[in-house]
Amino acid sequence: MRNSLREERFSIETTIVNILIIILISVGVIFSAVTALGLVRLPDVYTRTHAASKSSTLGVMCILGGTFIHFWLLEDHFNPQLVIAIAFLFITSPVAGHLIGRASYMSGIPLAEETVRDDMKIAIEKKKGEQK
Amino acid sequence: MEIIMSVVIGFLFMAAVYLMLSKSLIRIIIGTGLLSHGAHLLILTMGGLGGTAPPVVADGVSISDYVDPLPQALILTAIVISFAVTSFFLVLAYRSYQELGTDNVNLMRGTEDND
Amino acid sequence: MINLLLFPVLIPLLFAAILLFFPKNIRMQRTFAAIGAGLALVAVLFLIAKVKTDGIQAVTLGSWDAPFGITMVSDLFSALLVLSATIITLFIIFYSFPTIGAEREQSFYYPAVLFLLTGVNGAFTTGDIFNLFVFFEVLLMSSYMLIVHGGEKPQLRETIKYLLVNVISSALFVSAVAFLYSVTGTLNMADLAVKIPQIEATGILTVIAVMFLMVFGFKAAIFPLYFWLPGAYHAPPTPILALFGALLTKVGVYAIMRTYTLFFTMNTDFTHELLAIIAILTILAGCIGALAYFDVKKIIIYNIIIAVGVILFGVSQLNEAGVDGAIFYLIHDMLIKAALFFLVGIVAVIFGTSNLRQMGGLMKTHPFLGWVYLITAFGLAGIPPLSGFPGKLLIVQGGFEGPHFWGSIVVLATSLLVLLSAIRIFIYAFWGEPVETVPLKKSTYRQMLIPSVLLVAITVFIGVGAELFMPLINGAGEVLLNPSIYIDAVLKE
Amino acid sequence: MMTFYWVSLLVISFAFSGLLYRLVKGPTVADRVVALDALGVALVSIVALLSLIIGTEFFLEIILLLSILSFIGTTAFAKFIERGEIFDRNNNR
Amino acid sequence: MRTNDVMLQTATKVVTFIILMFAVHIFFAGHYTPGGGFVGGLLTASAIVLLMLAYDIETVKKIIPFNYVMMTATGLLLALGTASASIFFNVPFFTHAYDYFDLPLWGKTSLHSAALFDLGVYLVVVGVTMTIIQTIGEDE
Amino acid sequence: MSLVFLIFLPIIAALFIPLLFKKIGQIHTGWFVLVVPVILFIYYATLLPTTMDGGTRVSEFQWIPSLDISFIAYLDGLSLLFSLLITGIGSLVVLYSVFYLDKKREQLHNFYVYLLMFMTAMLGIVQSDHLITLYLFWELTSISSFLLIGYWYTRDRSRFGALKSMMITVFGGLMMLGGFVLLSIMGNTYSIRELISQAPELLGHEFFTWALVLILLGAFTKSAQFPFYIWLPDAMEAPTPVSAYLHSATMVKAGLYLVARFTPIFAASGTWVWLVTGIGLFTMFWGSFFALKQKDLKGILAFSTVSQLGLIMSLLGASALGFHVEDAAGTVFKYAAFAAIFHLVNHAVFKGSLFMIAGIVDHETGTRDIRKLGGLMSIMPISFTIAMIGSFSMAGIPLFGGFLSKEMFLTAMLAIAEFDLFSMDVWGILFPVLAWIGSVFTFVYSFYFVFHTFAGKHKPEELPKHAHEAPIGMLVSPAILAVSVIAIFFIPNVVGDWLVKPAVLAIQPFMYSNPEEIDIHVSAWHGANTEFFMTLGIFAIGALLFWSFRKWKQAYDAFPDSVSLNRLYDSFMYLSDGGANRFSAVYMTGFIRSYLVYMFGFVVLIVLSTLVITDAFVLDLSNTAPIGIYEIIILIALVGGTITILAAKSRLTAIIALGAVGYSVALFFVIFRAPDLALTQLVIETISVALFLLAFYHLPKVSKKEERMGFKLGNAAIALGVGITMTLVALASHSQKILPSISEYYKETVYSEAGGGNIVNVILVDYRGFDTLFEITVLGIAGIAIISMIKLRLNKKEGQHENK
Repeated sequence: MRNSLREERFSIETTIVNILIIILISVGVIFSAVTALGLVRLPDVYTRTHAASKSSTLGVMCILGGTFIHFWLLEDHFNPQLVIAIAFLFITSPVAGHLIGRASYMSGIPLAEETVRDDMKIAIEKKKGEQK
Repeated sequence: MEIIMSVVIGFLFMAAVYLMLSKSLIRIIIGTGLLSHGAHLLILTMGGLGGTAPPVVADGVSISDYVDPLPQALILTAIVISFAVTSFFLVLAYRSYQELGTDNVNLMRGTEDND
Repeated sequence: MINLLLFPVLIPLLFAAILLFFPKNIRMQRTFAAIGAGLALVAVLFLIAKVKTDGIQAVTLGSWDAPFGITMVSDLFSALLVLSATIITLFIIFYSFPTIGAEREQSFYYPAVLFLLTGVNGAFTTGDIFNLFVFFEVLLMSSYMLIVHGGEKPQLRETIKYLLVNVISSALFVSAVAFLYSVTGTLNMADLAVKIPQIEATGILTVIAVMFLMVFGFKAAIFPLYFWLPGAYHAPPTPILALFGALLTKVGVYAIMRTYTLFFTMNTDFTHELLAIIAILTILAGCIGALAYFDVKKIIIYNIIIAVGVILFGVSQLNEAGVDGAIFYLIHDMLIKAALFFLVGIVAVIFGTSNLRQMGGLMKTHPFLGWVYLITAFGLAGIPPLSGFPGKLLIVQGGFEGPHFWGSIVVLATSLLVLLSAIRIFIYAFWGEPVETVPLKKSTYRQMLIPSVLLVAITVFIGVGAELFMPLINGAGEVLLNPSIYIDAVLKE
Repeated sequence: MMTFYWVSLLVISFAFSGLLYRLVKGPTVADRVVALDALGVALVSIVALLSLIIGTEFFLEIILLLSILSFIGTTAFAKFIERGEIFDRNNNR
Repeated sequence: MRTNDVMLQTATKVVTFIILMFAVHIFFAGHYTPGGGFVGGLLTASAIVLLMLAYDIETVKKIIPFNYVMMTATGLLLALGTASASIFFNVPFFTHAYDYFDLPLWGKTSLHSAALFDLGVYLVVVGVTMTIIQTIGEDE
Repeated sequence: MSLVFLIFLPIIAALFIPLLFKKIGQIHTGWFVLVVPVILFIYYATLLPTTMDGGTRVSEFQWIPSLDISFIAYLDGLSLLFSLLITGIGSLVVLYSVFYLDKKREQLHNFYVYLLMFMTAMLGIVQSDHLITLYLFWELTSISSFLLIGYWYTRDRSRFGALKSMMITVFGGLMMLGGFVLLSIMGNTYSIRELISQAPELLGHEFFTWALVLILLGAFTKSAQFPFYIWLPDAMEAPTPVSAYLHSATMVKAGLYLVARFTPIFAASGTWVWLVTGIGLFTMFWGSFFALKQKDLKGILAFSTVSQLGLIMSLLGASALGFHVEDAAGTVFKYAAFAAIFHLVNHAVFKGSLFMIAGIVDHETGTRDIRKLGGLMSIMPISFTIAMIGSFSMAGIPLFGGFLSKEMFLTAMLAIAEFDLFSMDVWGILFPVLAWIGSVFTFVYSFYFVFHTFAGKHKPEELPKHAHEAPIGMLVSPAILAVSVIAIFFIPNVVGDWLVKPAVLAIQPFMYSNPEEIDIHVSAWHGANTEFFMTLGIFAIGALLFWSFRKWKQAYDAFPDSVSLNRLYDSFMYLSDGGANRFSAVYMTGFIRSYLVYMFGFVVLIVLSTLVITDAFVLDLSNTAPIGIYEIIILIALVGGTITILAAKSRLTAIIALGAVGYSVALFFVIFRAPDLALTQLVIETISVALFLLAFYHLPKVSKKEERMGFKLGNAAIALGVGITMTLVALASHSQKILPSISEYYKETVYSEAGGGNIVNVILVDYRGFDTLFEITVLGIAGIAIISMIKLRLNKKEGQHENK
């Protein structure tokens, strides 16, 4: 009932907003799909972490942005939690990715055969040398 | 949908029972977890999956097509209780391993010393 | 006071919560626990007086009318059970002072006991099937805590089994409630009693009734769902064992009695016949166990199972004698089991073991204990004029009047086996050549003996003065046999 | 518009099953944790789309909650993999 | 080898604040929108858990010096007390009261005794969850 | 004085015994005790004239009026006779015990308390008109007998005998209770008098035969009839005064009393006659035959008691035949009841004296083994005389009371043989034959008892003690009894008029209305009829057998111990502990898996069969929600997660998969519009996973050892059964949603009356807030449970039985 009233009055704006939402969500969905692809196809845990933490964060932020705009502009419901959620994901995802990566390395999971460089190894040995 | 849900619930119960019959305590505890999932979904299914609106009434407006709120309230209570039991069970497993040195329930027979 | 019937549930809860604030102060723990149970006892006495004069008490919590809110109902049956449970708990608290040990007392022992009482009283009082589940969980959670309290090896081992079985039964309970809700659309017991007769498709209701029987059967330890019980009850120390033996299975029995008289009466030919068969098998299975072990605790533990069978057999007859007998026997059994556990607890302490073969000659050193035990044993076997007799007589009569002639014969014949198992303890522990005993402080012995003797005195009084209780028992049985009284009181039409 | 949401949901669901494959397959525990983390994030997307489809704002709370939980969960798993325990009694010792 | 948790700790400072705010919000929103004391309590607990993950148990104990058992007991008493208030008016147990008030600054607010009950739930949940996690975490 | 309170006089007196024993140690407690039976005896004797006129006395005390249970003391001829026996012989036994039991060494307070308790119980049995209180006293006799047999409780034989007697008599008592309850259901009353008055109506009732058999079980066990007699020989472990009192004169006669009392109710049934007469007669033969195998003096007496009880029992059975013939008062069956009662009196008198003598022999020589005894005639002349009187009376020799009743017994048995009801004409001839053989052996063992003890060669070297005559006080009681034995022979009709005839009236109430109508005159000589020649035969053959006893003694070895009834009891007792233990060990394995298999198997079996039997399965597809694609996807995730758990080799995988399942469930909650549930499920799931990880840090790796394939298949079958059950019941329940849910009410009132918007939350804190209050209680308990579990660790060594 409320929707229909509003749609009549701001039909052009609505269309624009809808296009915005479609763009945001499409981008988000594509990134998410890429994440999945990455997680399935990439060879070792480190590369998969890469896929999971970066593209998926971006993907979900876009989708949340779209949702936020939908509710804010179309349904007139300003939802601060969505904003906070976006900020939250922005802060935490990289940290989480970092933690998993480091944990995997520390627990001795081997790198993929294609790996060319291992800086961490050098750093750790250096530190160990210092401790001795 | 209810038909499919019933089958899935049966499947959950089956998996839970299978796990509970194994000898590893961990698998048993996981089995109890599955069992409570099955039971909760069962309440939901038995309440009917029909409604289209969450059971939240906005300012004086009433829509007739809310889903049945009562099963949800029951599930909520059941979830909390099974959480309490699961935590207890986990700690129990942990303590038993400390004292008895095994997580194999077949080794926890209990000797019938006084017969 | 329309809330009077809630007091036996709320007072223990209140005191248990208060006790959480100072776990290390043993003196305060003891005092508050005793006061809590004592106040609850006072409340129940008032409640019984009120129920006796004014009829069934019902309160719709939160002022929401009956089928919608939760209703707590106190008829004579539930009030009597609440009374027995509270008395027993009070005695167990006293018995715990000398026996349970300072470490346990400082680790939330008394709060757990009071929480258990809350759960038990609540389960006896509630008029809502899902609320019954919640109260079951309260008492189960406290029982988990108590059974493992102290963390000895057998305790841990048996708690796993106990917990697992009860988790399963809880899941089944929730499922059964879900099925019931699906078919009838309500959770209030009185409302169920109104709605179930309106349903013509009794088939599915019978299935649900059987499921509930299984669910409560897990708790009540019916055949063949009792396997968890002997081991689990054997593990904890005596006061906890007494608490369990007296109260826990009885809640299951109560639930079966309530549901099978109030609303699952649509297909009695099937359900109650099944109940009678299961009851008889339970008695037999219990007898085998009671005779099989030479362990004082185990013998009494298996007697719990026998009693459950006897009571359920009475209920399954669904006639006045059977139901009255079941109620009488239920109350008798709660008290006498607690008393017996107290006594064998003392015996076990004196000998430092619960193995019957390593005992003997206690009659020389502790004759008084011997006599008290003997009286209790005869009471257990249903020898008149002790408390087991009127109940058993009525149950047997109910069986003869109903269709279960052979069931009554089995009940009678197994009384002999009950007697044998109980007398065996007397013959081995009290008679025979004296063996070496563990030195025990006189004051400790007296502290253990006094609550035991008082409890035995109560059971003897119930038997000898049965006339004083029969009006109450009859009143309780009347409600069970005429569900309309209950329904009218709850739905207030 | 609805069709678009539906299609999006479908795509994410497929992505979701891809992540599930990784969760099931492993091969190392770390892989599974990564998958679980990504699953949490994908769940957030699914819930967002679902609330668009159902047209109710009541699920939006879940979004923030999910992201919080997914973060805590991942952190806990990471610490578990790395140190074998989750909490340190005292870091300074 | 010990690794430092600088990155985690820095993020935690911000994130914990967000979680706590959200927990309070969800607690108060409970009566009208999804949420309530239970979820609020669990969220609060998870915020503390996050702190424990990032720092260590001793430090967190110093920051939040609660005895969680007492918190549980307080919550229980609060919930029980709220429900029992009706006993003194001789109306059925658990009968709630609510009314709308005009508070300065706040505007028109509904005060519902159910909120107090919910606070009890909240305290119990936080208390128990933290009790469990802390005791297991501290055990050697 | 109210009769009913007199019953309780002994037990009330018993309360003071321990006090007297402790305070006044120098006087033998027995003297105080003696007062009680003497007073009672005198009082009951004053009632004799009442019953001789056919009068009765009734006195009632209500115990549980709601259940219609009361103590009713009803004194008619039969009751009074028994009451006199109980108090009379009781007095003599107490007197005897004063000398028999040493006041310093024995726990006299216990002994006399038991004895007085028994006296009350026995008076209660014979005077109760109420079935339930009769049963009460009945069990009380079993208990006091148990305590008395186990009086020297450190001896193994005593404990064994005590338990045996209690098991058998309590078993009978319980069966009898069953019969009583059946009777009360049939007649709608507990009063024996009222039941007797409606005896003809009871006859056709479906429970009639059952009640009969059950009550007879009670009587037979108590009166040591075949095959239940086995407890009686073992009961001889009791002190001799007890054997004299309980196990010959009174308690064992309770069964006879019961049969006599219920004859008017059951006599109309042929089963009754057959069972009572047949079992009685066979017992008589069996007991007399095996009495000769015994080596123990008291053992011989025990078997002789069994035999004599059988004799009386068969007479009571024969008396029931009086109900089956026209004009019974004119037939010879009228003698049967008279003879039964008469012999009962005789037996009480002579057996009491014989037991006392056996006790004296034991007391003075230190042994009761008949192989070691002999030649005591000259050392203990008075004892010998008394023993001879008793034995001759038992053997049925003229000049002693036993002769008269033996003659009447033979008469009655001969009459049965000629009687042609219930096809007795075919088997009837067996009755006099068995009776005669039994009598012969009775003759032999009577002689065996007295002459092997007192005649022959004295063997002082085999006796533990130097034998000498007993103190005079100990001889008083048996002497009184011996005198009575002779007196009865000379004044049988006085005894008959005063005691026997009023009792016969109670057994055969339809035949007479007054004791005086009973037209029986006992005389020692009644012509040279069949009975007379039979008696002569008994003497001749008996004497022959006795003299040649040494030669045919070996014949008893043909009866091996292994097939005896005692063995049956022993193997029952073995079954009840060792056997039960083994049996129980078969299924009480201690493995949680076995228990779960039983339980799940049972639940599945019962629920599924109920589903089939009640035809409850209905599938209705109309009322279902539509199926969406994304729901299917989540379903696949859920199922996939579950399968991962099942297949998981590493526990971490299993936990993560469990998390995934939990999250899928949360998604279901989202889809099915349950935001609160979704929120809670998500948080709980996360915290649970964290807890899993916390606890698992300490747990070992999942062991690599695989379970056996058979186990796995069994598990899978059970699991599948549970799954199928749940699915089927769920489908059936959903398809039969018959009544509307109560939740419409919540939707309507949540805003207006509860002042909230979120229905689920309002239900939780308001409509069903009570649930929530206790739900958080559960949480709270879990919290303290976990703390105490982790913090409290008691060491097993110091703690199990708290004996510090």
